[in-house]
Amino acid sequence: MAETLTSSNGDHWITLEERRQLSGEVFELCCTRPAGFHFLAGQHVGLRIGQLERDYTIVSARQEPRLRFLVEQLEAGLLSSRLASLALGSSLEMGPPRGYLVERATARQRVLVATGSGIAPFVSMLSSGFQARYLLQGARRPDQLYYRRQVSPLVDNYVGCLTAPGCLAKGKGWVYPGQVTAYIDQLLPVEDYDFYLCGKWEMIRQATHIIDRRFPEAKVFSEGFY
Amino acid sequence: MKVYTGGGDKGKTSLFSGERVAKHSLRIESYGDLDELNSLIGAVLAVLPDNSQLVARELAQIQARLFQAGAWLATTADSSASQFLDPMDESLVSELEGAIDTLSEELPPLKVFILPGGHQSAALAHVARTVCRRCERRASQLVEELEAEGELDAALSVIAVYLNRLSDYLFVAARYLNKVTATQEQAWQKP
Amino acid sequence: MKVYTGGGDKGKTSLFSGERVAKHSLRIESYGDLDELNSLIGAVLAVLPDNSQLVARELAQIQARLFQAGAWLATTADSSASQFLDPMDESLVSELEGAIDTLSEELPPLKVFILPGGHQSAALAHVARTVCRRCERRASQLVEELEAEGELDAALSVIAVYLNRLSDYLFVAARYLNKVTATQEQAWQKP
Amino acid sequence: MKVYTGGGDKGKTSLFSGERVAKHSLRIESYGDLDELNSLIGAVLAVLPDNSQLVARELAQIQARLFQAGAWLATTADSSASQFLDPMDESLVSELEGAIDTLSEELPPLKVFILPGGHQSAALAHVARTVCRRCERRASQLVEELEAEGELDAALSVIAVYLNRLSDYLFVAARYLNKVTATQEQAWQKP
Ligand code: B12
Ligand code: B12
Ligand code: B12
Ligand SMILES: C[C@H]1O[C@@H](n2cnc3c(N)ncnc32)[C@H](O)[C@@H]1O
Ligand SMILES: C[C@H]1O[C@@H](n2cnc3c(N)ncnc32)[C@H](O)[C@@H]1O
Ligand SMILES: C[C@H]1O[C@@H](n2cnc3c(N)ncnc32)[C@H](O)[C@@H]1O
Ligand SMILES: [Mg+2]
Ligand SMILES: [Mg+2]
Ligand SMILES: [Mg+2]
Repeated sequence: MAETLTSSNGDHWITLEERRQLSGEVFELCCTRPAGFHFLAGQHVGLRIGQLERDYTIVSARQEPRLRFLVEQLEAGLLSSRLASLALGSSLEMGPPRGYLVERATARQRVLVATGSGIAPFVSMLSSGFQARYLLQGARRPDQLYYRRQVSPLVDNYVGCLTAPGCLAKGKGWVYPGQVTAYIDQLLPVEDYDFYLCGKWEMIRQATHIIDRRFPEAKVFSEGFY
Repeated sequence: MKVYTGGGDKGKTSLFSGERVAKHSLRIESYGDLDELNSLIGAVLAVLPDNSQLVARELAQIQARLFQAGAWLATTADSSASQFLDPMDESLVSELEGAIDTLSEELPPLKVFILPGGHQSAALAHVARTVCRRCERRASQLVEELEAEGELDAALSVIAVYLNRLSDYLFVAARYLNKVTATQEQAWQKP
Repeated sequence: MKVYTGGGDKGKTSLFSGERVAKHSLRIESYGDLDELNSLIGAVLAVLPDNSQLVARELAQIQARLFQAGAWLATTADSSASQFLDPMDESLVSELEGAIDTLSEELPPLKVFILPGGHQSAALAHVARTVCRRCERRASQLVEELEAEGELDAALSVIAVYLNRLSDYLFVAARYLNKVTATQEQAWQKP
Repeated sequence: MKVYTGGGDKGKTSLFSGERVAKHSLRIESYGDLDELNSLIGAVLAVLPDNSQLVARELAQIQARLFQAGAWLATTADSSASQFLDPMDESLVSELEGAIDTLSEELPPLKVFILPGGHQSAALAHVARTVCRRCERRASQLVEELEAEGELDAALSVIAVYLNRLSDYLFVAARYLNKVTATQEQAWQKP
């Protein structure tokens, strides 16, 4: 398994076919999928232009004919600004899929927790048929809950955790006004879970400590960034 | 790029298979000591004499094997995470036995204990040997504990045997490094 | 003036707060290992390349901090002896985080494990890193034990976090020492 | 003649007195750590400066004593195997005390802690010192355990005292090695 997913699955050239703006600072790239390219939902790949390389998580489902990536345009992000302006039809170099924030066999219910662009692996996982009891998606404002419409019907319980003041959106039962960590701490019912965490390490750190306290038997899988 | 994540600041940490365990749990002790051994092998490599490229290659290969072993120690039996790991089978033990035999052929037979030391690389190989034996003790304890609970993965038994052989490899390598540096080995003399 | 007093010849020894405890008690293990770590940092310093004065200063500062930590480990909670000790607060952790960030800026980002080794100073920094993690395991065990008995001094929780961060500092320092000595770092390659 | 016998592949091993015990039993831990200490003394010897022949001779003598101690640790009380062993008596302790006193005379008196380090040989002597203290902790634990079971051989109590004094010898030797290499020793400065 490790073999088929990394070493024998070497570098590929892919072509940019479409770019979709998801919010002011986040967009999605749709690219061709090379024949014989395999990945597990939740994995990321390195995208390269010249000397610049960065990891991007695949948001498409395993069975989709195209590869889609979530890109957050960072102020200092050299590659992300290149990707923001790259002409359609251009080629990109893509490394093998990596990472272990992927489906793990379990008898327990799953809780997925994402902040910001950390939603990416869960989009791929849920649209590939992965079962989860909860998805807690955190952001400042509602427009930053990327893929909310696509993923919320795919989980038993979807909660959008919004931190900007005044987000107590009227009548929207799925909104929680506060951080994902506060939700885990105060509202998540005590049951047997496995947690999948993706977002900034600071969120993962806090969430992990709360899980250690409230759900000491839980397994925790995480993938963080700065 | 930061390396610290802070997730372990309260005394618990994660296995590769996802469980949160105390930092002083036996699994963590086991691969923590393995990491110390791996680092000591790095220290041997840093002072290796030029005319021992064979040992250099073997030690680098051993470092890679120790990471392979570490990943297994970080994975509970029957966890789906083990599908991502490279198998730990008896061939790794034979690999080491071959290396021991090859180096031994260059050395005079021994019927006594030798004082650990000599060339700096040999001295550090002896330190690595004893830390390897400490790793073996932790592995042996872990194997016993897991066996009692019916949670022993076969990979761990292979790791214990691998470490047993590795300490013999490091003994022979230490003697070999003294030989190629023309350093006299000292037999233990009773008082 | 003799360094040996013989007071510990029967297996017991004194804490700074005065209690007589077994030499193999957990507190003594904890600061004994800390002393080993401190000595290993001394070994890194002894082979440090000239062009790493920043690391030299930081390591000396860390040695001083480890003595400060050792004194706290030798003092029971609520003992009047603690009035003689310098406080152990979170600012020591931030001090280290700042040092990690500064060194990290000089280094290419990392997404894989690296084989411990390289320049002799880097190799020993890796050994120190793993001994630091052993200290962290003992500290974590001591914190758990004292907490259960309601005898945990807040200084000890800070020490545990400090050690967690220190192992990350030593990792980054090892990489940095390889960089300034133009030593190639080796990524772990799976078989 | 092969060094590996495979007899310990299943986690048990033999004492000199013949009993099969778990590799992680306390006796094996004790002499395993002693072996690590012995190897570290070998590492000190490997980098010893030329003008310290006295220390060189003493360290070699200590290595031999550690083998003598190891054989006793591998022998249960009242076993007929002890007839093959050289006695472990208090004179070994006085031997060390004499060595400490001689080296101390060359050194300025000390009223503070010093940062472990300096010349590479001194730095490694400090590491050996702390590993010696780890050995002392294991020996102290073994003595306590055997005493409780009425199975304590007097040799083991001497070994514990010997290790206590040896750590003081290694402290003084480290200071001495810095002196003869004109390396400044650093007192611990509080923040
Ligand atoms: C077991 C383990 C160890 C073991 C041994 C691993 C082994 N195989 O022998 C030991 C104790 C040696 C170890 C050491 C360290 N580890 Co570690 N380790 C893990 C753990 C639990 C599993 C890794 C593993 O074995 N995967 C299985 C193999 C087959 O996977 P792989 O394909 O090689 O992919 C792994 C690497 O690419 C690695 N990786 C990915 N990104 C990064 C970034 C950095 C900086 C490093 C060092 C590694 C790393 O993680 C991948 C997935 O597990 C993970 C956390 C987790 N639950 O997954 C942390 C983890 C990878 N380790 C981490 C760190 C920080 C370290 C140390 C730097 C700690 C230290 N200060 O000493 C060292 C580095 C040692 C080195 N030489 O490079 C961090 C990396 C954080 C980050 N920035 O991304 C992780 C994610 C834990 C965490 N959340 O803090 N580790
Ligand atoms: C805890 C402790 C340690 C700890 C750590 C201390 C730390 N802060 O991290 C460790 C394990 C590292 C340690 C090591 C050693 N220690 Co110590 N340690 C102590 C202890 C229990 C408390 C010291 C302390 O932390 N005080 C708190 C701080 C804030 O106080 P301070 O203002 O710095 O003042 C201290 C120093 O000046 C020191 N000191 C005073 N005179 C001397 C003389 C010598 C030779 C040394 C090394 C230190 C020393 O003791 C003062 C009061 O505690 C004392 C005994 C006691 N109950 O007080 C022994 C004690 C100071 N240690 C002693 C010895 C011999 C050593 C070692 C040489 C043992 C060895 N062979 O390895 C080493 C030296 C290490 C070094 N690098 O210098 C002896 C000194 C005997 C003497 N001649 O005066 C003492 C008195 C114990 C004893 N009765 O035998 N030690
Ligand atoms: C205790 C012990 C140790 C202890 C310490 C011994 C001490 N005195 O401090 C420690 C942990 C250090 C040790 C280490 C090793 N040991 Co050992 N050890 C033993 C044991 C249990 C008793 C030895 C003893 O102390 N005898 C008492 C003294 C007074 O006897 P002696 O007159 O010196 O005679 C001994 C030596 O000549 C030695 N000896 C004889 N042939 C050989 C061959 C080799 C290669 C070596 C190293 C020694 C050796 O064994 C004699 C009888 O015990 C024996 C097995 C047994 N049950 O007897 C294994 C044994 C001698 N060890 C063995 C080995 C392989 C080693 C190591 C190489 C293991 C390693 N990979 O690290 C190292 C070598 C260390 C060195 N520096 O040379 C093997 C030798 C196999 C062989 N080819 O003959 C034995 C027979 C165990 C076995 N069945 O595998 N050992
Ligand atoms: C050479 C001798 O060392 C002892 N022995 C065997 N394995 C270990 C280990 N991992 N650590 C310490 N000692 C060990 C046994 O007594 C063996 O006979
Ligand atoms: C990098 C990995 O090392 C393990 N880990 C965390 N802290 C320690 C320690 N003090 N000693 C050994 N291993 C540790 C965890 O599994 C972590 O994820
Ligand atoms: C110098 C101080 O070190 C502590 N001490 C005494 N023996 C040991 C040992 N074997 N290991 C660690 N610490 C020890 C005691 O507290 C002593 O006072
Ligand atoms: Mg063996
Ligand atoms: Mg850590
Ligand atoms: Mg003492």
